[in-house]
Amino acid sequence: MTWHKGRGFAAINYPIGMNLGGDPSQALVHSTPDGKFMVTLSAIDLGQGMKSVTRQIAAETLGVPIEDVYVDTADSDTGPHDMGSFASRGTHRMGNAVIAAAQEARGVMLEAAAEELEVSASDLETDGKGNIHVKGAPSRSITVMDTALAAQFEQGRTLSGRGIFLVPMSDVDPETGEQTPVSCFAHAAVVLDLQVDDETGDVEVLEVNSAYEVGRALNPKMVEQQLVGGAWMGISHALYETTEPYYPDRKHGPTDFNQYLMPGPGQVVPHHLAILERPAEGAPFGGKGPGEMCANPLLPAVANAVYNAVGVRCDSLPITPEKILRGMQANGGARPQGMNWGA
Amino acid sequence: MIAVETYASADQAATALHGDAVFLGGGTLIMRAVNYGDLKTERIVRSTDPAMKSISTSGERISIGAAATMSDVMLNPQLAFLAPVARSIGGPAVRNMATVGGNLFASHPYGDFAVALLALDGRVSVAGSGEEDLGAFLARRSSFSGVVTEVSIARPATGDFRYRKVSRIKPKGVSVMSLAAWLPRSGGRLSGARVAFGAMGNTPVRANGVERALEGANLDVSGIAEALRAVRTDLQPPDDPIASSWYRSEVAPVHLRRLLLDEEVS
Amino acid sequence: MSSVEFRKDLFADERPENLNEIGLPKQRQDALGHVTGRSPYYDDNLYDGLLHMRMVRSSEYHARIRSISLNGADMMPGVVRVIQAADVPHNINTLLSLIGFGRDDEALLQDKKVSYRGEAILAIIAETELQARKACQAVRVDYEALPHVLDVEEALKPQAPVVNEEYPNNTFDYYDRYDHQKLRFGDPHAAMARADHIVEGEYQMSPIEQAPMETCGAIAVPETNDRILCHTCSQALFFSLGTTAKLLDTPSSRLHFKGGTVGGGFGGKVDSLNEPMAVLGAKLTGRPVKFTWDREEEMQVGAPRGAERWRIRDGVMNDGRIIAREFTGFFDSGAYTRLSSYAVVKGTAHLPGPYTIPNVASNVYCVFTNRTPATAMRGFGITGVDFAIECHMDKVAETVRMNPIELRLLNAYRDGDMKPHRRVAKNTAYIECCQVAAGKADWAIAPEYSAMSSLRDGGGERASIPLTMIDEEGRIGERKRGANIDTAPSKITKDSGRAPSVIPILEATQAMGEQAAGRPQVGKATSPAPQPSAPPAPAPAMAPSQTPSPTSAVPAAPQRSAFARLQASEPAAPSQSRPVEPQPSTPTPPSESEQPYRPSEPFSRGVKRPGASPFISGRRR
Amino acid sequence: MAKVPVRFTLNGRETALFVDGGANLLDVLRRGAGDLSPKYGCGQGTCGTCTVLVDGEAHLSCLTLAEIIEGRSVSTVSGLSNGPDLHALQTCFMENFAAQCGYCTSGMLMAAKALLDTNPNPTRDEVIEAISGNLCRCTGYEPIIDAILLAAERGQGNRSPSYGSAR
Repeated sequence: MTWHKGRGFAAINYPIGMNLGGDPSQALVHSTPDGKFMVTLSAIDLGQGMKSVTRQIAAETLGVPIEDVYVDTADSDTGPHDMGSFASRGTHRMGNAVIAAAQEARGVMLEAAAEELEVSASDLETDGKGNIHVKGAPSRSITVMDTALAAQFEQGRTLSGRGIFLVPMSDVDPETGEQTPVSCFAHAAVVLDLQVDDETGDVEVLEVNSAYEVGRALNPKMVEQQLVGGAWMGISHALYETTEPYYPDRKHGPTDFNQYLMPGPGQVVPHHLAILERPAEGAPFGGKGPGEMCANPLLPAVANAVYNAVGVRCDSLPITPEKILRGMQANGGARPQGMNWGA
Repeated sequence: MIAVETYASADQAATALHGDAVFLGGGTLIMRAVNYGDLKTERIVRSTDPAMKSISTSGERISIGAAATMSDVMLNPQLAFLAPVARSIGGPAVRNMATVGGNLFASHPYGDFAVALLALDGRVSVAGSGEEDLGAFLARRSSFSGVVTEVSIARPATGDFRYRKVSRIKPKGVSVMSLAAWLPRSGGRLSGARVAFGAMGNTPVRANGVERALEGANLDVSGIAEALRAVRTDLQPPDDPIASSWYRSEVAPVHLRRLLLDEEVS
Repeated sequence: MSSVEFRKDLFADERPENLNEIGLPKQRQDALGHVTGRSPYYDDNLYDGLLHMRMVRSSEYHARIRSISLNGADMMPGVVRVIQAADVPHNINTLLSLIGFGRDDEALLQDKKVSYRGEAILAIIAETELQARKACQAVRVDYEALPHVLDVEEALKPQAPVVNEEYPNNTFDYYDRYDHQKLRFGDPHAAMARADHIVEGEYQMSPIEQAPMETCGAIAVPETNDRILCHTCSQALFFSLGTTAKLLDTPSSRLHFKGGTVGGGFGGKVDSLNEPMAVLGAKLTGRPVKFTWDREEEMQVGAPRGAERWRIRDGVMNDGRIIAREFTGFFDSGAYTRLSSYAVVKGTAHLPGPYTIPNVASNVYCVFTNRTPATAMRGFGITGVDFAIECHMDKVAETVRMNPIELRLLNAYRDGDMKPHRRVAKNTAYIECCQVAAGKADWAIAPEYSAMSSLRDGGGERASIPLTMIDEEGRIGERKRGANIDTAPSKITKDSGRAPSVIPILEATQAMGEQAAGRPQVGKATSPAPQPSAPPAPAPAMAPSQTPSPTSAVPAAPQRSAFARLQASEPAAPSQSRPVEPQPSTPTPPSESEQPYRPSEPFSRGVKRPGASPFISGRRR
Repeated sequence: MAKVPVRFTLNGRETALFVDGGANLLDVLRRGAGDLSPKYGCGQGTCGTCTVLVDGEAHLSCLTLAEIIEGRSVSTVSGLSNGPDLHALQTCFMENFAAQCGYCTSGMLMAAKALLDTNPNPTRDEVIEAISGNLCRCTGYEPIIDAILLAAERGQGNRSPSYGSAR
């Protein structure tokens, strides 16, 4: 019995935002009397971090610390319309809507502060720590809290803003497929190392090296969460998962997590990531949603590595030990393709 | 509405098990059926009999109470050779609940603990009746109604018991197959070897042809060659979501060899 | 074990780093709630007297329902209400009707025909979940089994059983015209003829479960003021609200949806099947009703990522340049459309992957089969074809004996390149990702490949739109009527060699250019001026001749009759070939920052039906 | 309706409820006792999101017949922190970004607590074994394993000084 090592490469790009547009997102921002900001959305946090990333976006745009911002989601009575969390549209669409709402609120805040400081609003800037001051003269300042109190109780202003972001819906040419599908592209490339048991077809993934380009990592820890977890899912898709193991036959569909296979905590693969950031025009602070694309390159990388290891092209997913074993038998045994590509 | 009856002794519970009532052990099988509306009865019977949790040695055999959990097995020094088997059942929470008795009723592809018991000449004690061979018991388990109180097994000499569970998911996953072998030797040659498989049939099963082929054989590559051939005809594994019958048959000799020769895997 | 590095050195001049909050590893707003078990998921709302709903589901792949007998289920202990198809006020919908795409094709509850195993027939509401389950088991449905089809290509055959009456050809109708989505760019047929190698492959993506740890569900509660409050784990709150309003024929102002904290979705919580049923239950009983899937339903009745079958055929030169690529794709939509029609369009725009290939064509079919409808999942519309493309790239590399990464870099798209959906690429970073990943893994690539850049050597000739061969093959219903038409975009087969096209060739009648649309567009790019650099860019592999191949315009007799009939009934169809001017390089359009989105402007609302389709570039045929 | 009385200790507090015959502990904790921290993931014993401690041992509450809890002690995540002071596992899960959607977190924390209570200095493999019955679909497990190891390193009995700041 031999474990044959194999190495595979794959690289992809991924369209960000709902195809063809027509998917508005709205946001509302308003201040409490003491200058804390509530962001009200109907967007959904599935774990991807919608609440957290919009909080950072709102804080950055308002010019206040994130501690002074809270994101409330989702209540159809209070949160204005949003299409939903799918198609990698959340960060892009909702992020832009939050920027628009926060910009409007910031504009009012600076006007209120200007009235208190008796200067022009255009001469003011925020320090990101809860203060507003005259550009170049930090001592001529007022806190956001005092600004809000003044706006609320003396000036009769609401420190609030509304934002919407819409990519107008577009059509597709039936004859050529010409269309304006998406807003920007994220990118990824992975090198995956694995080994294959030539007697059973079992695969053990050994290591992943990757490069992911995400526009801008709005929150690097949350990007890392998505990429690491998404890559795990990609490996899982490649080697294990299916609701119909005998597709297109529907027999023996799994009905629980013992039958529906996903790699366990004993199969965690060391994953060395490089994160690249090429900000996208029109995206919030350049950020592209990394949550969907992260799994994609792992699937073909596994398939290519299996071929490299034992000379079996598994062109149908999942790449089960059975498919590999059948392939090796058809080839008269494992046919290692050689480790020609480093490692 | 489901009614639960609790009895202090196994005998009382057995008496109460009339009609369509079911006996609840650790709950991992019955409660799943309850949750999914699959339980065909409205009466659940259970027992708190402490005797059903005892583990005791007498002579060459060990008795394990049917209510002993997998965790109980893992913690008992007399059962050190079974600890790896118990550890292969579920995750820690399942092992704190699942019982030795319940494992005898776990349907394909579960029941890996019973595979080990089967290889170790397991005998089942049923409340109100005597001892019975585990293999025969497994064959009639679907129509069994009663309370299993304990399972007794042979105590293997050091190194004579082997067990492997082949699973795609680590460390906890369902069996592609599980294999257990009790390999007593006499003068260096195998004598009275017992080999059992899990997930290779509707119940844990012994591989009779393999056992015959091992009789008098040396535990080396040439000595087991015939047994590896025999395993293909011994078993008729099913298709399921984990693996096909073809695949299971194809790799059974590989895993049997690895078991018998104690080969390292990765 | 793992590690993360940020390559701040790359694209540094495009990325100001003077921000206060953005780019910092701030704690998640929801972290404390998660670790204390207090994050409020939809099911964490307690109501006295909560009722539980369960479904009676089809045991058949495909069957007519002769009769449904409650068999005393409605009188069983704890049962409060039975809901049948007739109780659903507007019992027909398609998810994307909210954006005007596709026709209503799916009932919330079926009482006439079931088209997949697990399809909902009726619902029972009881005091406990167990009572509801037991009552469901008592119901008897008398089925008349119908032939069923499970394979996407079998479903395209004329004799295949009709899965979905709204789409009797077993394919989604694209633009009231075709049974598939087309992509046509250049002339792959002619290019294949002069390629050194033809590399073919077929790839099969499996159906996959989203498997969020929290199953789909909703709790609906009668609220004050004659409204219904619905706690939901929907991924799309207003999608679910709108769908509920439509199915229940209820003003949306009567609905109050709350959610936002969801235990994973991955695409599996868009379909909005639980919300309308729970709300209907609350309306009919006047009590709080919970409708949650158990794990078994989540796995086998909840829509999976649909299976996809892809065929790729490449024309490759000895030096590794891919000069033509064709796709034939089949999305297994299951019994109803849900979102698969959209995935096909999205997937089409993605072709041919992150590569600049001068001749690309695809036919992609959204196919109905007698299985659980498919829906969105992480990477929707892209994951399957990326698997196909990237496996195929390795086959191409092997064919021309190239380092697989170098092959990809040679063909990589760059800023300024024209994509086959006729928008210029910008903000690309594919080359850099390949280089960095190779470097991390010590996978050697030659210096000229390490020196490549997404910023350089794109555009120019690579930005031009080639003369494009188009066709009218695959009209809606053609296959059903027995026309024997290959599903692939061109007729080159391994066996017949490079046979001439058997379909009439029409040509694009006008220049393509998004600026002509007269409204702001997404995906707009400036055409960067190519900069001198070393190494030189791979020569753009454009067709040597810009005239259509004369052989390819010959119509073939066998297919002609069916085709001609269709053509006659289709007033918008051009009836003869016309030469067309190839599109020159696109002029530099205004950048996005100069033309911000103007949401207040009205926008075009989908394809007008019936008749000619409006052209996205703003011109009509 | 057959209701059965059950008395037990929940996070140190005496609790008494009437439960439906055949009810599982998960439903009883959530809808009876109002402790919403354990989650429903499958009702099959295959996902671990409902993991609680019964007399200090990890149990799957969805497969636990509520009536057998009579007289026993149940611990959930709701009782993990000492008032506002988080358990080391909780702070380490936060610091390590070991939760995304958060739905598996309660079960993971209790599985980890069962481990650290009996084995304060586990190896990586022991941590993996301890959470092997608990599924996570978001993280790929590594941040969770690291968080548990970090909590062990810090001494699992230590409590963080504050309730955890927003940063």
